[in-house]
Amino acid sequence: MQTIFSIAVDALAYGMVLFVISIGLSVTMGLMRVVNLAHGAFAMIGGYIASYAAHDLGLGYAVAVVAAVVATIIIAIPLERFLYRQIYGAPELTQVLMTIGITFCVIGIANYAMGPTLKTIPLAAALQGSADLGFRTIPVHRLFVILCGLVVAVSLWFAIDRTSFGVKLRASVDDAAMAAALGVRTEIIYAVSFAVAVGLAAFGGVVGAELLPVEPYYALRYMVTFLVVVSVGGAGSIPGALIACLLLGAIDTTGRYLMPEFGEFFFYLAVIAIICIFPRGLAGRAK
Amino acid sequence: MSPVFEVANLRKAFGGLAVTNDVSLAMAPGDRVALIGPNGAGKTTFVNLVTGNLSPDSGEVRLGGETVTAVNAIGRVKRGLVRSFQVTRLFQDMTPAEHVGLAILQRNGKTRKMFGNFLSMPDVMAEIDDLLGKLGLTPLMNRKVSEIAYGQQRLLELAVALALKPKVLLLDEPAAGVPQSDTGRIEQALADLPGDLAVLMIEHDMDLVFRFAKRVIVLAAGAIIFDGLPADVTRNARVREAYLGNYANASHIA
Amino acid sequence: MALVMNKENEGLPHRRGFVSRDLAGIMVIIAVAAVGYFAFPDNLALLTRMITIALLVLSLDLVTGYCGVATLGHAALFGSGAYAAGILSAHYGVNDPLLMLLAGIAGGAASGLLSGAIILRAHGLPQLVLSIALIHLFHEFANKASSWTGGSDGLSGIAPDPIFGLFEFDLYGQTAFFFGTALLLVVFALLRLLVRSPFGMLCRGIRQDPLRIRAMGGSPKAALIRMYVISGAVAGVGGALNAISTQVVGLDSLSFTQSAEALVMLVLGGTGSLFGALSGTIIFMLFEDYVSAANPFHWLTMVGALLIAVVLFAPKGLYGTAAALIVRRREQR
Amino acid sequence: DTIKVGVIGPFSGPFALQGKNFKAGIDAYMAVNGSKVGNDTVEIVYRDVPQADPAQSKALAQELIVKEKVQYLAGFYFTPDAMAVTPILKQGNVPMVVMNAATSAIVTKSPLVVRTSFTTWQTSTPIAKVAFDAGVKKVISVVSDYGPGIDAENAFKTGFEKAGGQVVEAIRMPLATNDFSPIMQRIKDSGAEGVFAFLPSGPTTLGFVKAYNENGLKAAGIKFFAPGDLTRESDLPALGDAALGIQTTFHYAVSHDSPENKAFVAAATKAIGNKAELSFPAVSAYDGMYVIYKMIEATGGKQDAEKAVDAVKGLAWVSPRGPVSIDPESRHITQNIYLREVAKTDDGTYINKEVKTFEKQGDPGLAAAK
Amino acid sequence: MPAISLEVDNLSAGYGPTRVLESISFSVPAGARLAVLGRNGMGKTTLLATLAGQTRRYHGHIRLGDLDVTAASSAARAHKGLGYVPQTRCIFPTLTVEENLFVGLKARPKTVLEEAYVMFPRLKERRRNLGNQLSGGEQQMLSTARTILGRPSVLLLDEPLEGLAPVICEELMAAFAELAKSGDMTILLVEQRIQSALDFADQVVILERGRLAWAGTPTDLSKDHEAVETFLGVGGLH
Ligand SMILES: Nc1ncnc2c1ncn2[C@@H]1O[C@H](COP(=O)(O)OP(=O)(O)OP(=O)(O)O)[C@@H](O)[C@H]1O
Ligand SMILES: Nc1ncnc2c1ncn2[C@@H]1O[C@H](COP(=O)(O)OP(=O)(O)OP(=O)(O)O)[C@@H](O)[C@H]1O
Ligand SMILES: CC(C)C[C@H](N)C(=O)O
Ligand SMILES: [Mg+2]
Ligand SMILES: [Mg+2]
Repeated sequence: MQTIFSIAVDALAYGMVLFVISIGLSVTMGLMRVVNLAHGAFAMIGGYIASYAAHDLGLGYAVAVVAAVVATIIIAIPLERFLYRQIYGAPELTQVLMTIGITFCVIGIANYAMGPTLKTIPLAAALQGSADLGFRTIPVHRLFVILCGLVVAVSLWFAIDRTSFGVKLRASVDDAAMAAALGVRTEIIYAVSFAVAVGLAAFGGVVGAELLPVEPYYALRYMVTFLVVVSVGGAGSIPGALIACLLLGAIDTTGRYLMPEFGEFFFYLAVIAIICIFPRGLAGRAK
Repeated sequence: MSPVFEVANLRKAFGGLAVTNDVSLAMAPGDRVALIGPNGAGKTTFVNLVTGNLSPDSGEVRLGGETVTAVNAIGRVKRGLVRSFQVTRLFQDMTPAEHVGLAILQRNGKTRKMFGNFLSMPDVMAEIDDLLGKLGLTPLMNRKVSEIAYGQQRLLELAVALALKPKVLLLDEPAAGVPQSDTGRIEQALADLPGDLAVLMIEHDMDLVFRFAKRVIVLAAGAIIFDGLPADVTRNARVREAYLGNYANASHIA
Repeated sequence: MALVMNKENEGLPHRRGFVSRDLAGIMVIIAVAAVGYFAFPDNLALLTRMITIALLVLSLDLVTGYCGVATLGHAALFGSGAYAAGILSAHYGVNDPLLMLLAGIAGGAASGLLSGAIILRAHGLPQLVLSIALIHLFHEFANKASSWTGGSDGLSGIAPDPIFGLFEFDLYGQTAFFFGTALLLVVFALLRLLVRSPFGMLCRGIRQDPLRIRAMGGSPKAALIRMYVISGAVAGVGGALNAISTQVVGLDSLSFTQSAEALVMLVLGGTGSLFGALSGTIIFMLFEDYVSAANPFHWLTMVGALLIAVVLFAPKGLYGTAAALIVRRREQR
Repeated sequence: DTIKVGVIGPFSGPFALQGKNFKAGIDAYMAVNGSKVGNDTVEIVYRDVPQADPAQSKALAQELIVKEKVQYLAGFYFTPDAMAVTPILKQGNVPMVVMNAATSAIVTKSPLVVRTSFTTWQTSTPIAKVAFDAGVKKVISVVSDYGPGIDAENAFKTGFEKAGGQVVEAIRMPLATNDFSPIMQRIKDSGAEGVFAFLPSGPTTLGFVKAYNENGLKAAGIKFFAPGDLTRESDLPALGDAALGIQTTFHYAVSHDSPENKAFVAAATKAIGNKAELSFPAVSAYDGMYVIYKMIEATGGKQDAEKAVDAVKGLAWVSPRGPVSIDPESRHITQNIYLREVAKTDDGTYINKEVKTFEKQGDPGLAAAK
Repeated sequence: MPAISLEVDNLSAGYGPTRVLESISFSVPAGARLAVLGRNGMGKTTLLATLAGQTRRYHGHIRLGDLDVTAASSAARAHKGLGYVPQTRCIFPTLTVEENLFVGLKARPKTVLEEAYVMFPRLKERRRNLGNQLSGGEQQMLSTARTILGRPSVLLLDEPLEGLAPVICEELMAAFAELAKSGDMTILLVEQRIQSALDFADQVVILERGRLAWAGTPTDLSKDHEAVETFLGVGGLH
């Protein structure tokens, strides 16, 4: 019994980490319809900046997180302006090509600038150590990530479903030309959404770094994971992404506990089963 | 004559909205029926149910006496039930010639052939030429669909349906977006259809409806409220109120 | 004055154009192979490798370019072919290259059937993810079945006999190169016929609007699965050639990386055209080979820059954009 | 004349750090010993195989032999890459010096293969004795599910059971595991007193070690044993305090205390640029170059693979890692394996501190395969 | 002489390399109702799309009131008072009816959605449905309502009657006439039902192969049988 609880806690924590790291991709991919394989690259940039701020500049954890998010967005602005703007509405494969190209460049540059070794982000004192849940202990940091995940989920859902910005964003994505003809300044909408997505990527990269450590190949290593959880949830759906992360987190965790040697099989079989049953993802809407 | 096409007690609801509410009708070979009704009455839905693109909540569809309710859309096409789409659905980077060619090959069961080409099949080419010529599309036959105007795409939509040589043809607003100058071509094409073909046409252009139809069915809120001769429909008060408006007053009916 | 109606008297399309392009295509392949042979006589192994990958990319083009199936798992077909050919030789001692080739084709086609049956259950992004899941399963399976596949150490002990008992697969790679070129020519010629056959046209239609095809009485699913099997056979030819020419099969041949790389090459050249697939492969691999030899530590950055540049300046892929330019030139005359 | 040596390794991609170490070791050797052997000048030609890719490895090897006319092949980080090249050595008349690939069987694939690195069997066997001597009788083995991991599992199990201990469970987990919490739960539930782990050096080791601490295994007194891949020097700064006290056995620690090693580290640091990036592949490359130089000497610069290999059979010298020799039978390196413990030095850096030496260890893996 | 609200000067435009419109010039006074006629594929849609800023322009000028909007983006033109109802309707498929309308509001308060519902009660019934679940006619209503909600001063209508029931067509044409009169709205109407168009308009232009082939009043046109025959291909009007 205790073991079951224990696994459940691990599953929840892992699912939430997945959620925080990949939700930004759900925004770019589901809402802006850009298959942004460079999502991990932005997460990684965030991680590097936070690591640099905390290690080399000696800033506190909170400051480092904010600095990482802000700086990553600043780095992303010219990329949006000159590269991403060219591929909005382009065929998926073109987007894949461009964003893989960006990823490669970011990896190369990170490797050159930061070296090939692992980078860590020292946690704030309050997030270190473990909390006692009664039947087991759990790293405080994981609780923090769970909280972050919930906050991000609720605020994103609100922004997209309930605000006029959200409506305009979805309209621009459905038919940019028509939205513009109705007076929606699509470039601004896109730029802001992109900034949000990149900010979320950076945030996820930083708070998830305990599990997915920052190194130059981060961007490629976890690309598939991000892509999978977002699509299983149904790209663009915040609740869908949340459910998918929790579900896949649970399957992965239990699978790894019960039969670690078949861990991959469980995970990917589950992915195939879910998509065969829900061909548009768990919460995907018809196009 | 026994009906080639029959629907019995068809029902379909989306959420709480009954879009098709106990519809039954039958068509004999050679029928020319117009299905009219207010926007959102359920006409397109009816076509989707009949063709198997949607599955009904209850009811039956019969083709040539055989119940096809359980047959999928493809099977129904193969049994001679063909439709056109209200919003054109064409292959953007293929040419009209290829569209019609593909339809003919599909009809002949030749699309499994992995060698050869329709350009080398004189019979197919002749048929393409003939069909596109009738609809005035010959000059455009080798242009990509994405480059031809919407009205011409509508004509091509019809050409594709005709190329399948159906027994029952369902046309969803074939003339919408086609200018008056060209509706003539559509009418001519319809007039040239084999006499034993049953045609059901949805259309909001009443001039065309009255020139074409030998029988008019009016659908409102998912139910048939009128089924009879064109001459009678303009006199039906319910139809006038729900659908025709002042059209009935004008002396359009020749 | 280029008003659109000025083409009114255009007659029926002509076949001559196609046939002459086929011949041209074959001539081009032969010419490129000859240039490769004489320019890099000491580097035939690399050229052979290019041919194997070209077969994979061609096979990918069949489903992605012609049928619109998004897949990042196509190496499953390639790898299955490679393992089928390799296992035949390493475990059963059947070393005839032609038999190994047949095994590769069968293996590729079988896994094409399996992949197709699964991948075709979704569209767009979920489809892409299905393919990713599938390639991971294949990879994991091959890793687990190490008594057959050698696992992560690779399947070694493949020893193909000389072709027709005459031409040995030697260190200089001549035999492998000519064998590969011959295979590529045959495959290319067959595919040219295929893509504009009635079946090929049906597939193009399916790519654009499967629902329309259904309304015409065609079954997209059945057609796509057939195409997947054909594609598997082509990838299997590539896989078998890989096993025969390198005499090892590694897990990488059924990896996500290999699949993704193939897709990148295809899009780089231009989807939906056999020449696009070929040129994408050649350009990417030459670029990779050249840059990684010149500066291994930074080649990734440069490849990235190449991909970005292609999207910016040749959005239809290198071949696709060039072809479009030529067509436009011709039209303006 | 110029004698070319072709080196194949991962110089880009996720394993670029390993390739960088190859290059650092080679550069260091040539900086110390010059690039001349007799009248011949040694020239290195690098070829990049970013990830395990035997087909590419073979194509490049062929190119090196046919086009670049190299007389020696060296490098090979991954086993399949090395395996792929063995069939052409004879025809190419080229010896191959393996500078990393750690599966025992490689040397059996061709008589022209010499290995100056280690095998996973070699480094994982002694730790079994360490564990048993530390009073641990029940151990759970946790390894990455691929060739080297399975080798490690078998090596440990064989050694530990021979010593009288019991491996209560053997878990293989996928290489791409991000979250190790469930594994830690398994370890706890198994009732083992110690855990033997093999993960290839790199990012995942960090998560594993952290999970070991954070899930309370360390606190519960479950001891941790591993071969040295898990505490590669370049990963240590990231592992930080979490790794303190972890015991590993390995053939080389950058902190090894000997004049040979001091000289090597100085030269290799200069070559690699940043001492923190230096780790085990560098020393294998350094020694590999030693072997190649010896071969060149023995053949007088002429291309004669057989003679070259014969010349180094039984060769013994003092490497930066300690005294080593080439076993004439297997052509694999016989060397000391050290028990090390992760420690923090006065200047705040982390090292693998050698605490015990197992002398003259051969490769038990080959024997096990028979 | 009323102020000019839309002026087109020597405009050429098309798609990529294909030029469709050739040197078109005309001007429309404020409050006018201009019918744009022409056979299939003659460039009517292209003309409206170019005015709305959606196709490639090669040269020429477009003025909206006193402003030169030639270089302005589509969105900027919308904010300057241009409203466009495209022929293909362009409903946002994943937005609900209400959200679709909302996009057209520009800065107006949400409460004015009622205006649209008064004009098309059908939309109110379906307001929670997604755009792609609507019937063809409902989509047409939504497209028109959405643009009108933005209170444009110049309204471009591309075949707004297509797919609508006759009774709705009548109501809609009456509503357009009302808007033009009371709302000081200038309307450009492309319509295949020539009679409806002529009943509505006070000016007519005819496009023939991308050029302006004829201009005048509806009365002129009904007298000019030759023009009707050659440009519209219909044998006389009734
Ligand atoms: N998938 C769906 N979900 C919910 N409602 C739907 C769906 N499809 C259609 N409807 C609704 O059902 C009703 C009937 O639609 P249908 O398309 O059949 O109308 P129609 O008679 O063809 O109208 P029109 O003449 O405007 O084309 C409409 O009100 C439409 O909004
Ligand atoms: N995207 C496009 N690319 C190239 N040419 C196009 C494109 N769209 C339209 N055309 C061409 O421009 C010409 C004018 O088309 P347009 O749609 O403006 O005609 P229209 O007068 O609105 O016709 P309709 O009455 O059928 O709607 C047509 O000949 C068409 O072939
Ligand atoms: C443990 C690693 C150093 C082993 C190496 N990757 C090999 O394939 O042999
Ligand atoms: Mg309809
Ligand atoms: Mg138009």
